[in-house]
Amino acid sequence: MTARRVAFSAALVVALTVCVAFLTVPVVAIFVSSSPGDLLDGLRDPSARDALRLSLICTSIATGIIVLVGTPAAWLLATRRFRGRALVTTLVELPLVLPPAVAGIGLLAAFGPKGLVGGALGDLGLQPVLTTAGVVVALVFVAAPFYLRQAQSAFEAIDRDWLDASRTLGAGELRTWLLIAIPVARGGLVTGLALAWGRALGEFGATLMFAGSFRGVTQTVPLAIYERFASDFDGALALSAVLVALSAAVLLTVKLLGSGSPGGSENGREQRRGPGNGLGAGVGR
Amino acid sequence: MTARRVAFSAALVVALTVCVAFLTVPVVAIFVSSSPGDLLDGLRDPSARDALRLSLICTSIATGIIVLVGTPAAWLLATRRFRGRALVTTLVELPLVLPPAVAGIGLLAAFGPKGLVGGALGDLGLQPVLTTAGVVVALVFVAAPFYLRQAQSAFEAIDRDWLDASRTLGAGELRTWLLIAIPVARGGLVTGLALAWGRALGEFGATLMFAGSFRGVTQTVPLAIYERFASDFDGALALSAVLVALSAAVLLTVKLLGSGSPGGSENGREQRRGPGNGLGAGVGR
Amino acid sequence: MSLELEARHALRSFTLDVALSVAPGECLALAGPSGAGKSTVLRIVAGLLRPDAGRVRCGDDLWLDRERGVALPPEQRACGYVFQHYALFPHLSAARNVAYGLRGGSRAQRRTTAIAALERFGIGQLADARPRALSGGERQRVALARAVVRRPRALLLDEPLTALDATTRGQATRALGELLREHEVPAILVTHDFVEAATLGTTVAIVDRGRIVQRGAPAEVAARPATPFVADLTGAVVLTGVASSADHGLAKVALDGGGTVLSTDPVPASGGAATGPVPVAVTTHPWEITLHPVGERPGDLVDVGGSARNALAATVTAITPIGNRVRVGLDTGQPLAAEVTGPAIERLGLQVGDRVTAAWKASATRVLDRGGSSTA
Amino acid sequence: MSLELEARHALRSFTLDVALSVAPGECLALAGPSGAGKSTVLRIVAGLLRPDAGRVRCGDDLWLDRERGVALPPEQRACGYVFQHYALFPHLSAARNVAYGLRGGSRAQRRTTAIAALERFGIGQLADARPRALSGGERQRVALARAVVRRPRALLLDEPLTALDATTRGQATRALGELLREHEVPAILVTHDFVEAATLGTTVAIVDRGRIVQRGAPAEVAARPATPFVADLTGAVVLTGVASSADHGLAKVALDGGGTVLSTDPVPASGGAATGPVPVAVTTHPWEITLHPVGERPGDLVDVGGSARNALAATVTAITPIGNRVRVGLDTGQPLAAEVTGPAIERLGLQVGDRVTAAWKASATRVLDRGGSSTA
Repeated sequence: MTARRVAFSAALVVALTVCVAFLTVPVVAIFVSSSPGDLLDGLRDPSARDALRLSLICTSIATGIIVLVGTPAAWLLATRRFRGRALVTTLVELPLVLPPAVAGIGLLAAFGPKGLVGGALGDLGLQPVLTTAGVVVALVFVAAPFYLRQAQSAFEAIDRDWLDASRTLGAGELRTWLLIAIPVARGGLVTGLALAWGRALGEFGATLMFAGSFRGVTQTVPLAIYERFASDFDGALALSAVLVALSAAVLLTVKLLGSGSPGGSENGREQRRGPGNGLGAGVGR
Repeated sequence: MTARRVAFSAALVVALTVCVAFLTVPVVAIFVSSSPGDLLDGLRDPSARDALRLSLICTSIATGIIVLVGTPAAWLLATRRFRGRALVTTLVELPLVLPPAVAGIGLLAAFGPKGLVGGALGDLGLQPVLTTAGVVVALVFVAAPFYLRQAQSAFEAIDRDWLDASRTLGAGELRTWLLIAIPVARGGLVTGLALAWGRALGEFGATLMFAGSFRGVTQTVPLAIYERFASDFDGALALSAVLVALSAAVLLTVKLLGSGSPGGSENGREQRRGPGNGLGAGVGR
Repeated sequence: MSLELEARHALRSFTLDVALSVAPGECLALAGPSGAGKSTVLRIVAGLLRPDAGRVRCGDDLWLDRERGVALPPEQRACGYVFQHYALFPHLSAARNVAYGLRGGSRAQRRTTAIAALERFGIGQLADARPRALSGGERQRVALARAVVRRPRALLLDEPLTALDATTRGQATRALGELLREHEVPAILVTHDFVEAATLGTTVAIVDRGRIVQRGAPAEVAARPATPFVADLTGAVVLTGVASSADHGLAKVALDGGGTVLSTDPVPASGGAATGPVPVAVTTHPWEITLHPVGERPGDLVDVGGSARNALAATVTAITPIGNRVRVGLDTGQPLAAEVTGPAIERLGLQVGDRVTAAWKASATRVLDRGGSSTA
Repeated sequence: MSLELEARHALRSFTLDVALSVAPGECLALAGPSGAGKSTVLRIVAGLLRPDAGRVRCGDDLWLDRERGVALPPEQRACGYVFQHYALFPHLSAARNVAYGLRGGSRAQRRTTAIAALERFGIGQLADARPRALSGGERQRVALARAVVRRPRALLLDEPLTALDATTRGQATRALGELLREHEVPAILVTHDFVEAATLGTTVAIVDRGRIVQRGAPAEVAARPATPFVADLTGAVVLTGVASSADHGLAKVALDGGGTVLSTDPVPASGGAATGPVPVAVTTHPWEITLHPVGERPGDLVDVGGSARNALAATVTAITPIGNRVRVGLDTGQPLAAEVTGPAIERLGLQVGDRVTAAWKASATRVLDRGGSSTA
């Protein structure tokens, strides 16, 4: 009886050790495989700097667009009941599970020169393919669902009584949204922002296919890593190390915000059970 | 006053319409850009079939490994309190936010011929780079965190009273795990499986860099799409359409399971508030 | 300035259908079980819910008229609403919570007004505390201050005491009572607890499945419940049976589990028919019932006439001391409870499983039509 | 076969420290507020929690001894545990829930045994229903059947009635009472409700912050509460003050909010010192207090000596009818409540805000050391 209990516990420990080792070794390897000096040298390369600058600019513009348009859209999805709402939510979430290569093909089929609306865009003088604007389009497409989903959940988790109280105290819907809903949902919104930013920063497949990999124009950091992994492995390692650090920062932001209280718990009701851990709240809720 | 309310509502509707249109058009374009006949022709191509077969085999093997090792590991993370548990959880989640290109570099730095443990593997005659085994390694690395995270949450959401009741009724920990914990957490486990399967199926960047793109050996569907998007756009569209359909199936599975009751709610306590919607539970919780 | 409401609204399993009018300075307490639709009434008055049909009028102002298409949004109705869990904004201090409803004047002026309001409730020193740092009683007072500082035209209180633990409830009740006496506006209070309704309400209305089944002064409702439902809510015991006429104008009720009781109430006229058997509920209070050894009072009915008494054979199922009284659970075919004194239990040597006779006066017995309307 | 427990365990804000012994057929009811550590006691007995120090022994078997390193896992202790929310396995039918604890025999035999157990609780027809299809009362009976079908060596019940609504609670109480009488094993029941503890327990132990502050027969605990905490839990009113000796062996207590009362209890000996002022709590029951117009009984103390009476000037803060009695809230510097009859209120013409004199007998006044131990 006791032997069986020990064997079971040992099996659990072995399984977890295997998981942790396998998932950690590649990340560790990035930092171990080259000296700090090599890493810094890799970053001094002008094309590496171009890629970093372009990545930061495109990612910032893309998340800016996402927040500006996505926040009101998420508020509407969270608070209004209308026909087809479930369908709209599903459509908005589809890019979350869409493979990046498919996203690239889809963007080409839609906005490419011969695409569904690409012709009309071309007539207007707008042609995003192989341009910096195309990078932003690709990033918005893959990252927007992360923010929308998270913002919708954060707004839905707000205790309705707070919104109702605001209304009975003389505030209209806009005022209630600005003064109550957004401050209360702040944690969830920032989490969504971090996730969208992280996803956009790491975007590879869709950008490669839709915008190409032209240095200084469309070559973001992941594309630069890809371009040089065969020829200049140390340079690729250096850029990878930067992205690992940024990814870890996103993960920690999400975990710290997520472990704070969700919108509904301070109002004297029973605390939500289940994992207090943030990535859960983060990635999808 | 009323004018302001109307303007606010109109702004919300415009924002949501822009979001939905932008996120839906690329998916629609994949199906609209070529006739059903073209799609079927594209799939008859032998190299497309090789890619589909390889994708299904590699994805199945990878998710099989993930479930076998990940389920006990997640149970341990969910039920035992130990020093460094938060660190382990974070390490296991890091690949969730790691860009695919960085994952590819990391895998090369770890398991490549000159990698951290690659030399030792080579001495044993194991060399995953540019082989089918390499594809599986890449898929497990990127997809495992989705299952682990979800399984851990599902196990954590189980009402502890059920596990305690099982123990007081004479069942040991292994028996409790098999007869109570796994059946009760079934919905969450299947959700995690679907997410990991979907992520593995769409994997592009890490596979491209770690395993290459050799027809019949390492060229999965996303890689085949990338190879032919410039030369044979219709063929790429056909394969993309298949992946869109499979992604949508994953999304719907997750949503349907997620909208069922979570582990803790049937026991007479207050129902969890917030979105009943499944992807939330799905992607990260 | 009185508040008038008339509304019909389909809820999940029944339709809310109420009409009520509350005068300035009056506090109408809506009492009923949870899920009876009480809170829905408040939400309709405040404008948070638009009913399927109805009208709401406050003094001369029309707030809602579905027929004429009038429906003021909540922000234009000026109701002071106290939510069940107070709904204090978690990201604002107590003073900013109170100031939230104020308009006009500088920010400093609004803060001064808010702090003055908090001081009136004795918590001026907590002006800069966040809600999560406050105790339940303090939160309630902030919520009250926030609701009244705008000088609302009606006060709506949703279970204002439920979220408090027993120790702070007494003080909170007093604060609430003073508030209601001071503000000469119509007030509606919702509670599931009859004692709470009786304490705070000048009038009590009992709500069951979306309808007001009885309305009156608290003591009157407790003394003469109109339906078995009301009796149950106010703490009486209820037996069911079939009534027919007996001598001396008494009603004779054959109980469903066996046994017969008399009442000085007349037989309810069921649907206009005269004296046929009518299904009824018989209610009395546990403290009206005395217990006697079997044989001391043989048979079912004793002394019919002058001081008519009811007597039922019963088995003791439970003996529970409550303070200086003892509640005795009885099985007479239907469950019954009696409240007697400790010495009485000792004298009878009463134990669970004993057979006893339960007796009470016919004049302390109400007969209620099981359909619902009062006959008393 | 009696159950003996002795345990110390650090909880969040205090340390649980209990020793108790329950004989076969005895039901010990642990009553106290939520968070007092009552459930922790059950978890230690069942083996679900390993205390910092302690021993658990059931008959001749040692279940736990931290000093000797003995700690049987829960699956080897054979306790029948009924969880507060019943913890029925949601994916198994009622019969399979009950059969889960059975070992040996074929699957069909185990099912037969399980169904027989369900039938004993009157729900044999629900054998194939999933828990979510059952009502609260039915769930409780499945949980009871599951706990007793394995013939446990001890029964542990965690708030077995709290999850039920008022209407099914009576029946459920009866089912539980029968179960406890039939199974001749030690039972421990946990509840926050004193009335429930008194109904179901053969002995009651009052738990406060991890310690048993009083233990005895239910009626005895209610009549002679050992501490203000116990008095509060059983429904008495409590005033605080400082006691010193008076003539005739009485204790004279100067109340904190002003006023003085006498008690036939002696002054508690605080820490061995003799007659210095001792901080105490004074308790009596609301029904001991009578109300009189101011002036009818002038001054604070009347008739000291033979039939010593206490009298305090008070302001009426609330008047609440409860059935045939009326509870009057009073402010005497400290809050107080009296229970009087409706006619008494009418005779006095009593209204909120009136000044009255509240009087009660010195012999109905308990004086309790505010430290905690009884002096009675």
